[in-house]
Amino acid sequence: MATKDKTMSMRAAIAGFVHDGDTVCLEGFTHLIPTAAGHEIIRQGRRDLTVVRMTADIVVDQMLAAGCVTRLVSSFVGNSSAGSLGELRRRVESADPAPLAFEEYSHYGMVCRYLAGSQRLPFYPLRSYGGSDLPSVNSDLRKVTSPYPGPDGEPEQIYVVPPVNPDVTIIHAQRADRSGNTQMWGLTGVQAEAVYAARKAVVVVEEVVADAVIRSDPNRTLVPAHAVDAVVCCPRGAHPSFAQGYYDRDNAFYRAWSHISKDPRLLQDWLDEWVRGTADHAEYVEKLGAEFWAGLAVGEALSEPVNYGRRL
Amino acid sequence: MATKDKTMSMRAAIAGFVHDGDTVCLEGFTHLIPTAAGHEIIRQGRRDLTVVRMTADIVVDQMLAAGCVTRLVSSFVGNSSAGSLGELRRRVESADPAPLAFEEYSHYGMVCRYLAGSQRLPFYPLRSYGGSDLPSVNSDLRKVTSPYPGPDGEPEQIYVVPPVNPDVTIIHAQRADRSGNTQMWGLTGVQAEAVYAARKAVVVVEEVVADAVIRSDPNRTLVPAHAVDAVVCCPRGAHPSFAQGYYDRDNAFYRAWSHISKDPRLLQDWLDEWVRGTADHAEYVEKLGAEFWAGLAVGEALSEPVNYGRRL
Amino acid sequence: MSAPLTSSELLSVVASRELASRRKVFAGIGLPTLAAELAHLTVAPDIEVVYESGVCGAHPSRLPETIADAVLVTDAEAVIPMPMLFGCVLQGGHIDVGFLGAAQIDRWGSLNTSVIGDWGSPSVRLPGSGGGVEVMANAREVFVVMRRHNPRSFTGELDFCTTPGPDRALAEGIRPLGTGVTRVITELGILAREGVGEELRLVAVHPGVTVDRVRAATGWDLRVAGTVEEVPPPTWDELRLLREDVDPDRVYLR
Amino acid sequence: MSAPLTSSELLSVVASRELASRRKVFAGIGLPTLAAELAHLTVAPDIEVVYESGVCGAHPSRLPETIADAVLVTDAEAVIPMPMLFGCVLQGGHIDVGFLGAAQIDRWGSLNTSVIGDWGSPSVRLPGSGGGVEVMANAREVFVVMRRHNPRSFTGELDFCTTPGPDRALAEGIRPLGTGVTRVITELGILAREGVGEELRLVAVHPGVTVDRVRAATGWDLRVAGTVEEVPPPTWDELRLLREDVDPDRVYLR
Repeated sequence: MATKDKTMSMRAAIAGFVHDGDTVCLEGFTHLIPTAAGHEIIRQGRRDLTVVRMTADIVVDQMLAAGCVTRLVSSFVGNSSAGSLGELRRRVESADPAPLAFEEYSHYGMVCRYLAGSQRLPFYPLRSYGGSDLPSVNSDLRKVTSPYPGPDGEPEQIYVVPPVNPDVTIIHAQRADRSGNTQMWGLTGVQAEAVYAARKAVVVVEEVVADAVIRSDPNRTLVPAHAVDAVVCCPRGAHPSFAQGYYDRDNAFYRAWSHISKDPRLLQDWLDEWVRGTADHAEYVEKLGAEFWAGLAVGEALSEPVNYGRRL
Repeated sequence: MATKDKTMSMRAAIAGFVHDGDTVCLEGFTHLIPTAAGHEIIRQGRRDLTVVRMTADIVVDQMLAAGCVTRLVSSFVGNSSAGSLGELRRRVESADPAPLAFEEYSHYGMVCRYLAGSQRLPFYPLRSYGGSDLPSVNSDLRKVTSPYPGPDGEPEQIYVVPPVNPDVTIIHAQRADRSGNTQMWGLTGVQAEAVYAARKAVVVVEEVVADAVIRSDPNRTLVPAHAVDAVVCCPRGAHPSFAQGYYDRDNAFYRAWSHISKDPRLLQDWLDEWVRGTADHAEYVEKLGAEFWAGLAVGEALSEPVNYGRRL
Repeated sequence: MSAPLTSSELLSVVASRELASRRKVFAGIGLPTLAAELAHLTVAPDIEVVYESGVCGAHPSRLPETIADAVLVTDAEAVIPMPMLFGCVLQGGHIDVGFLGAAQIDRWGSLNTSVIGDWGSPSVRLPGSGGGVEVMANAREVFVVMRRHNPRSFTGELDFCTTPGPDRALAEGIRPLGTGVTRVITELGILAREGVGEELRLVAVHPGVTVDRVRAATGWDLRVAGTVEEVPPPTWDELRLLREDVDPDRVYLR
Repeated sequence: MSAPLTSSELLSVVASRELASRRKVFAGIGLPTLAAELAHLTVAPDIEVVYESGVCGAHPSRLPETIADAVLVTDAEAVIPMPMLFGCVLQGGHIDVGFLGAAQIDRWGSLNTSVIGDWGSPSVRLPGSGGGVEVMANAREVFVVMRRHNPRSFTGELDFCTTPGPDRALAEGIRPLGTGVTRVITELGILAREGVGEELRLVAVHPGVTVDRVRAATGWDLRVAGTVEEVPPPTWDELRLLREDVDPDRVYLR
């Protein structure tokens, strides 16, 4: 009923909701990756973070290189299909410049951790991990015996994962209203569950829109306002990832990252120039230039409207 | 890639997918109740069905009165807020004219049975039932000990429910394409999970639309074609329930049902006239008349389109 | 405005006052809706109602007749599916207050909505839990509105415990999130209970109702607060808002 | 069409043939996409591809560059969230064939995608499971495409078993849905395995490849089928479709 204005700057949101030592979840499966939020975490020099993210990719490599992260919980640590994450490999393979604690899962294991966290369950069962070496390096992968007989009439065992409840979850979305009713389309991943699993949630959006836009299509609201603590308007904040209908993926940068991240010096220079050397994401966007953004522009493919009906 | 035409008449769908002795799930939480499918089950005289439905309401009372059902799995057996289900009460209270086996759950218990069924899990945990008498009358409500310590460091127990895997799930939706990509809006309940939990699935829709309509908004597709076996076009098939944006709820009939169902003779007369006495749902709709339907007509409240984008 | 006060109006007004300072309310339709709407206009401007049908942030053009009324959906801020509603919102711990009704309540606030008589061959088959079990287990507190206050409804022993309060859950070693029933609002007055291990106590009576009358209408030896307040009757403002703004068509107030 | 046959083209064509009569395929991007698209045009007109990003029934205007490419979403029939994709579609048992790759594979078709060396201090940290563990546990069968066929990749003992085949799962008392890896397609030929308890066997070699060469390139004592077929080279039609219709921009074929 009440509409509370939760909009704030990225600087204020990171200052207010991400603290040294926190467990920070950044979600977005290739699409809508909250890169700009990661950059602001780097700018503000957070330390000792545990990062939770299914696909630890470029933004995680950057946060690692900036010294923000001591622990990583993930199910895929690679630069998409474009190559390696240089800093992550140095941290894991050589503890260079510092060791990285790593909790390894599979994708669905991570999904189930969010499901358990969001549903306040002590565990979530899944038909994975039987015979895998993962439980030998991750003692949180455990088994439960079903209280119902299995298909052969004998007791049946199944693996379970524990809940994850991040201190804060940060996601990127196409649009929200001021109070945080958040609409996403295209690949929607596990963002809603990651938000509900968290103690606090920050939603970064391409656009803050009028209440009437959101309310014209309530089924499109994947994250309701009651689960959101801050709304940050940050256009193009998912670059080099993409926002369906807003701008395309910067595949060239993904390919370039394997090269940049391979050399610690190159990587630090990149951070100095593009993250530490920019005041905020607006400056980063401007620095990339209008011509660059024109290259990622997309055309129009509008959804057909549906009728919600109105009582006559 | 391929588009398989799965459209068929309601008669063919019920004949092909509902057999005597089957476990039949009818879902739709107040909204989009597959009433017309229930009526066709009555017309075809199915026997010995187990009906699975969270809110067993008018359509279930009708199927009970027609002698189709010997077992009911449900979490709410009432005529909405409008009163009682006469036949259900006679069956349960007096075994009149025959006993009814009843498996009683709570709403979330039913939701979790669908979740377990759709995810092929041996059980699904939920924080319900502690201290309830329900486990004393439903031996499928069991407990599991979490392999992780509870908040107090001690072992933690939690209730679980078993999966439900209906022989067939029938749902009603606003629209689908010929191959079964199904779009719903408004209250969407647990229909997608009920479909995935079933061996076969029948989707009844207000409209079969062109592929291009569905494909203009793929996030609106809550049930993908790969989970659907039959598509039945049956306008106004949810009456007396409603279809958001198509027609409103017939509240007068809900109120009338308490009166009709209270008297077995009145109830059988009603079935004779409106179900057994009509060849199909089109005749039922016609019999209700144009003036009646005008009273349930709704106005327009269109969703704002979103842009999915197109590569330039 | 000179029409006589109805029982629905009285219960709605009293319930609305209890929502002061509460934020997120889980509601079925009927009196809870009226109470929440009135509270929004009076003591709890920031209140958010989540409906058991999955509607969040409703802006209905008319007063809804059911929790699934189409007017709740059109112009709403969000409509969420059942697994998310019950799993993330309710079990996830986002609800401050849930409203429940019942055929029977006991001194600990446990509820029966299943049967009168024996479960296997009941004299009356009631609708059952719906989401009641989940509301009790997961909302921070639960308000119960009972129109009829008599010894069969306020019973020493439930015919069947559909919806257990936390005391019963804890006895089985299950720890619910909330404190169970904290307020019972009836035609005679208000019973309250602060937490686990505590029985419902009579804390207030409506004007003209005696403590003895409430005790006689209660099927157990009802505890009574040191000071039993008199419930202030609905103010002119409360009644006006209820009759003119919240339910002008008298969908519920009839 | 006279350009020389590349390794990608060969593997794509061979993989596409193996999809004959298969229906629902779970695919990451790259060669599996090419194989599925080509199969659709040749041996499996009814094939349906579900992408690990959640896209079902894609109709891309261009060949996608990743499994999450925006062109897969626009005009798709459905896009489903991760819990439904992994929970209902994959674990629910809807997938006939899953495609996987790996750094190492053993004779039972178990895979390592985590590390070379010791997990705690690896010489190479690889990306890890992604959804590989789930594909192996839940797809009816799994096809593996391995460009490099040498004893370090086809190893007697995995450095780490990320993704166990059903034999390893059963040894722990966990019963997977499918049969695990049934086909391994490499630059040298095709290994096959029909079910639980069976090792991979060499069933076919590319023209000019000897059985001895494959044995020497395999890090365990490779079983060989009674009759080792020669893989028919890509036909003119297959190559034309692949080069002109499936990947005219040579996103993957370069």
